[in-house]
Amino acid sequence: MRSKPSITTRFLPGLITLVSAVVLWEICVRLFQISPILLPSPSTVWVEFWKMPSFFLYNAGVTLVVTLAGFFLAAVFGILLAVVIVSSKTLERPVFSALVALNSVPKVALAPLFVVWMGIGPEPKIAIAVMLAIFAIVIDTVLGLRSVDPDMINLARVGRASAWQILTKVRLPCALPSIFAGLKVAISLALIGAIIGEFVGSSSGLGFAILTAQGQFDTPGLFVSLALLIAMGSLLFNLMEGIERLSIPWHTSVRSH
Amino acid sequence: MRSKPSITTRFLPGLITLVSAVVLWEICVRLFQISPILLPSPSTVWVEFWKMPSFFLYNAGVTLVVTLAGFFLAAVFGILLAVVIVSSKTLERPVFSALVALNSVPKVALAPLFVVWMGIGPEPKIAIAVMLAIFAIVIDTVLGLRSVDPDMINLARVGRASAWQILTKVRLPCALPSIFAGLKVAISLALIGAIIGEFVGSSSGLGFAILTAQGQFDTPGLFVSLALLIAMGSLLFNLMEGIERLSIPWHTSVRSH
Amino acid sequence: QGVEALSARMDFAPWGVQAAMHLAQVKGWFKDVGLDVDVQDGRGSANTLQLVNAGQVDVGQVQLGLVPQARMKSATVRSFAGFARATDLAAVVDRDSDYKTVADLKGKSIVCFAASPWAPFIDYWLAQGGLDRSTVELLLVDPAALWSTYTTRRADAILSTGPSIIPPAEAVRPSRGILASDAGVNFPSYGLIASDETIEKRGDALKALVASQQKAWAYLRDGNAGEGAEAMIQQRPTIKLTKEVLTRQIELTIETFETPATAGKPIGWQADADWNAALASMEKANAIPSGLTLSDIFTNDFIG
Amino acid sequence: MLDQVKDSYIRVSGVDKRYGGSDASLVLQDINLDIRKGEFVSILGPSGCGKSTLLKCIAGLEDVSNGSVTTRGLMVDGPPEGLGMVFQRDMLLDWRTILENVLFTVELQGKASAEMRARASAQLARFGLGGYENRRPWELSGGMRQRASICRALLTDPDILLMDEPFGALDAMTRDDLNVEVARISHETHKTIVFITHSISEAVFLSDRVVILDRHPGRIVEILDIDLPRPRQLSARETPKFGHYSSHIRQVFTKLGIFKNA
Amino acid sequence: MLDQVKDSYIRVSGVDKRYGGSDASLVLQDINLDIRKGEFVSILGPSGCGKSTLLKCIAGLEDVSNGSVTTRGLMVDGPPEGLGMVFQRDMLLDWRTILENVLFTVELQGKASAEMRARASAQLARFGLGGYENRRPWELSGGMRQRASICRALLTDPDILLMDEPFGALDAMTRDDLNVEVARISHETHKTIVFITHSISEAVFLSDRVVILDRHPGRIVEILDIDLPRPRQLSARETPKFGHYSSHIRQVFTKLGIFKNA
Ligand SMILES: Nc1ncnc2c1ncn2[C@@H]1O[C@H](COP(=O)(O)OP(=O)(O)OP(=O)(O)O)[C@@H](O)[C@H]1O
Ligand SMILES: Nc1ncnc2c1ncn2[C@@H]1O[C@H](COP(=O)(O)OP(=O)(O)OP(=O)(O)O)[C@@H](O)[C@H]1O
Ligand SMILES: Cc1ncc(C[n+]2csc(CCO)c2C)c(N)n1
Ligand SMILES: [Mg+2]
Ligand SMILES: [Mg+2]
Repeated sequence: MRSKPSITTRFLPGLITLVSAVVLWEICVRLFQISPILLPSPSTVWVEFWKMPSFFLYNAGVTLVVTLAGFFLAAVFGILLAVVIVSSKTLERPVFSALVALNSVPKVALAPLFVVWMGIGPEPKIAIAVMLAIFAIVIDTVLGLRSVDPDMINLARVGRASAWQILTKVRLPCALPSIFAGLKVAISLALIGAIIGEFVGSSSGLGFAILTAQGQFDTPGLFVSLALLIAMGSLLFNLMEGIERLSIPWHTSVRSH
Repeated sequence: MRSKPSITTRFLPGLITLVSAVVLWEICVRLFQISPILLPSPSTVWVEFWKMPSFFLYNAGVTLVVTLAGFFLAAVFGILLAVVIVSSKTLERPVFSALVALNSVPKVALAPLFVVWMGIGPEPKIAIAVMLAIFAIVIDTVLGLRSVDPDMINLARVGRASAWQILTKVRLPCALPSIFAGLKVAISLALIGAIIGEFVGSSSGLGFAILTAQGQFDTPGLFVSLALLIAMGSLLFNLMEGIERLSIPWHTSVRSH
Repeated sequence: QGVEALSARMDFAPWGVQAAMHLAQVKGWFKDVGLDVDVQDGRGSANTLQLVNAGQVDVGQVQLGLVPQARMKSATVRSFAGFARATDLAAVVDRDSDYKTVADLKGKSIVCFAASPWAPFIDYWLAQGGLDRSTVELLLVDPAALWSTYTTRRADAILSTGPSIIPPAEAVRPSRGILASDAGVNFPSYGLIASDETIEKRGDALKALVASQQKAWAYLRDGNAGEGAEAMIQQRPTIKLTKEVLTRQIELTIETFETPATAGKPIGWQADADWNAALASMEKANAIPSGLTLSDIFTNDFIG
Repeated sequence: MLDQVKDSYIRVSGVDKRYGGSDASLVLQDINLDIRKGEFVSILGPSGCGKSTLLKCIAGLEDVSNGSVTTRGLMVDGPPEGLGMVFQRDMLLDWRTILENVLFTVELQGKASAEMRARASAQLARFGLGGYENRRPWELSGGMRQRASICRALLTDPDILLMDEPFGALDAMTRDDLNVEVARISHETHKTIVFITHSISEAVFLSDRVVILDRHPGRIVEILDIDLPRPRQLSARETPKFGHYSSHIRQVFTKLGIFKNA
Repeated sequence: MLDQVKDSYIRVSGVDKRYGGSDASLVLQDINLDIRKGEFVSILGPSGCGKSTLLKCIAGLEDVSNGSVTTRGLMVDGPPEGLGMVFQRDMLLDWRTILENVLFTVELQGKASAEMRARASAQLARFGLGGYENRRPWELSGGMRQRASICRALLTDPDILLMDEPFGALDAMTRDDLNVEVARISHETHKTIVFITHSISEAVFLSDRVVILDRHPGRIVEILDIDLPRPRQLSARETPKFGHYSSHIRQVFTKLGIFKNA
């Protein structure tokens, strides 16, 4: 019975939150005279950004590319693995066990080994982004694929649908809402993965910018990178939500919302 | 139409995979004579563990406690936040925006701030575990809470259910399968969060053991910690799956599986 | 005669110890010796050593004291030049505090990072002052958190290197170092490493690199530290480097160049005596077992 | 006007209903209906004419686009007290056993008790579901599910009962039995009942009045008073008066040209 | 034996069915049924007796616990070719429009084409759903959804058609119309049709044979040949013979004591 919210009403509250958080932060920093080396004020961060806008934007771009590549690969392989898990009784446990094992290893610990094995190109960063993002996609897709009403499968079987058709025409569409939940979690994790990768070995990207800023005790510079990360993360997440809305207008979670 | 798999058939394939992976790895390392500083063989790792079993087990215990504490808090607050998001149109966007922003910041980058704010007790570790794990729970719980058939809500409304009753007696039970998907992702992330927390500042736990090993080129020692992490992660995940099976035997994803 | 490509990875984010590399780059001294050197920032000496060992980079500039440990763990890297031949590891404390020796830190908090070259020596070092982990508060934090922990006075001392920490601390917490060697921890500092394979096959390139570095360090030593700082700032325009800090770091680094055993020898030349002393203190600290051969650790073959 | 409101237990006045925005087509148009306390009103109409929508408007589950609905003189803007509803789909909760499903509404109202459980079990048995108390919804056939959902609505003993094709999935004999049961309940407990059905004879048999709807948009074409003595036996269906009512309704529908030229 | 198999288009022999493990109670017991090509067989029985289960066994959607099912002489162990089915629940896919839903099975079989779309549209119009092609399932009423699902089953023009209470949610008039439509289809296309219904008159009107089931466990109590001339008009329902068949079935059910002492 709710009417559809317009773009403004959708994003205004978020924006207001953001702005008030920033203002509050500025006031606190000034009031308590917090040293900029500990916590710089938003205005300091803003000024810092405009000292080298192209540097920050370039590095943000580098991180964005790694994030998207990692996310994309995680989406493709994650959904693929979920399909394998759901389709094959034989492969289910092995694949799942391997995945859980892989996911239990903190990538931060593995990252140095990755660099040792793969060098310092974009590959280890993408690999880390993929590894971090893929798990949520697999788990959510598996849930989605398994939550199909058995009679819907029966409907397709009566139409003599092939296993492939049951997958693409019944299971996957049914699983889309779950898949999107996984993708929304994954896009954030891919971003974090990219940064972790850049921490370990890279000479560009926001992860690199953060590290060098840390090395110089340049807290304002560090915060510029963090702010850009927040902006990027929010943008990517909202983008995913938009795609979700366009892709599954038929689902209760979108309809009733 | 499938019969219920016994415990053995459930875990045997996973175990077989594990064992064959380990054997393959041993063979490769021996065949290509890979130096243990690059990639130690499983037998080396095994021997390494038995040099100081109590050291490793103690640190694993420390990490386990932090992980469980973080996971528990993330579950409680994650489900709570999801409920807030679904219940309140006013709070929805602000809470969501804040959460997405928080989730976009790599916790590793915040390390210096964490140590300064919270010292190096267990608090920052638990905080990082919570921050890493909570997002998946919120996203999946929100999906679950929103996917309820509108007529089920109507049924409860006709019974003049309070908002609280609609939540606890309709929305939450309906959302359980999704919530469990979130929890399964979260338990892994809580473990990773605990390790990251220990990286940031700690003198015990597997994260600490990993760092120490890294600093001393003790790759076998590093791998003992990683192996323990894998064991812990797999155990926790399978535990969650078990709880899921017991909690939602009625759901298609469990029934048909 | 073409130029030969060579990748050289530093220890950490840019700081004074790396000045000779950047200066050689700016002055064209690499080109002069027929090299095209790619100078990379690093993520810690240990990490750089791993990368050299794995063949991902050709040369590393790291804390050489790590080499014996790595060698024990079956790494195949050796040092082929040692510049900062005296120990620079130090416990950095407030300049006007009255801490003079390890023993003075009783009951105080000390911060370090777990993967630090300091880590294996901490217990031995504490023991020299009659202390142990129960009589001091030892905080092990991420390298990134090291600095803020010290400057916000959450710790009374920071276990690091004097030349890297003291200059930037000047502005926020004026400090001085208590050298690790005062308590018998003799730990050779910065120099260049390469894998056995590189040393065997690319001797000419390494020789050329050493030559360029000797020239650069000599130039810096002769009152031109400021130019080194400028070279770094020029090479790393996006990083907020401070000339004064860098200059001071370079100067302090150069102060660690001479040991009695290397007096009069060329820059980068390493003495058996220094290494024997180093190995002895490492053995005492249980960081390595005995029986390492010096030729596995370093070579002077490329010092011209 | 006020008197009328007081007189009528459920009052639907001038109700229009559209789904979606104001550009959507009308589903219900100018529905006016006064239902007295204790009355049994059936709603008959072609598939898709808006019967379920009307029932949801009365229950306060859908907002009306125009006009108003009152129950017991109070404006409806949410489900009123003492109202029970059987939905067209059975709406059993998968995570509850059949017995727990039947107890659902009672539980919501804090009235669950050992006695209630016993009553629920008895209710189930009366509806042919004895022995299925601890089964799960998916283990039941369509008709069994529907019966369970009727049990749920009856258990709270609501004052107003809205039933949306409650017997659609039941066989003729079971349906007859339940018709008798509903007639008994209506007669004995003086519940006000609004009943949607597709069966003309069921409507005539049960009702005090039959509301006939047409579609596109859904509107009332006739309200027929059924003047048959109560209590009614199944044999009442063989009386001429019954036949007269039935064929009258049939004629109305035929005149409306239901279906063929939809 | 072999001749019989050849003779019967669908053959159910000695079928028992239990859900779950072997300890579960019998749902169907010793069902034997031979259906000839082109025959129209209705299945009548009380709610929960196992009609849907039997249909699913014939469709190859449920394994039988005992006995066997063959279609066209071939053992059924999965849905056979050229079979269409209307499920008891409408099973429309929310992510498809109504037209796309109707085209679903056709699409599976790679037969989707512009011509098929046109046929689907025409089919929908014939079932009173013209103009709803581009709506989504949740925008339709229960009866409309059911009709859409019938359209879907018919569109592939199956040789064998299994229908599980296809008209349960339809009003009397629409139901009459569709009865005529189904009778026409059966007569003209010689489809073999197995039809589950709760309406005795519907069963008699449509069928060559009516199978009467009893429950606990589900078993055949009688197979009644309906010897009425074809094609049948709705007026056939007023003939004495029709009345005879209907009241015979009613008697059988009454004798079985359906429902009251379930
Ligand atoms: N959620 C909805 N969104 C849009 N249109 C709807 C919605 N629900 C119902 N309609 C439309 O409203 C009309 C009436 O629907 P309703 O369910 O009230 O019919 P009905 O009389 O109960 O039919 P039936 O006997 O088939 O159940 C139909 O044309 C339907 O398409
Ligand atoms: N999935 C299942 N698991 C366990 N029992 C089941 C299952 N499906 C059906 N049953 C049982 O099988 C019996 C027959 O069910 P079925 O759906 O075949 O009945 P039906 O004759 O179609 O009834 P209706 O007319 O109400 O649709 C019922 O007693 C039911 O409880
Ligand atoms: C053993 C050891 N510990 C800490 C540092 C610290 N450090 C490395 S780079 C850098 C930035 C200086 O501008 C700092 C503080 C070191 N070099 N060596
Ligand atoms: Mg309806
Ligand atoms: Mg059925």
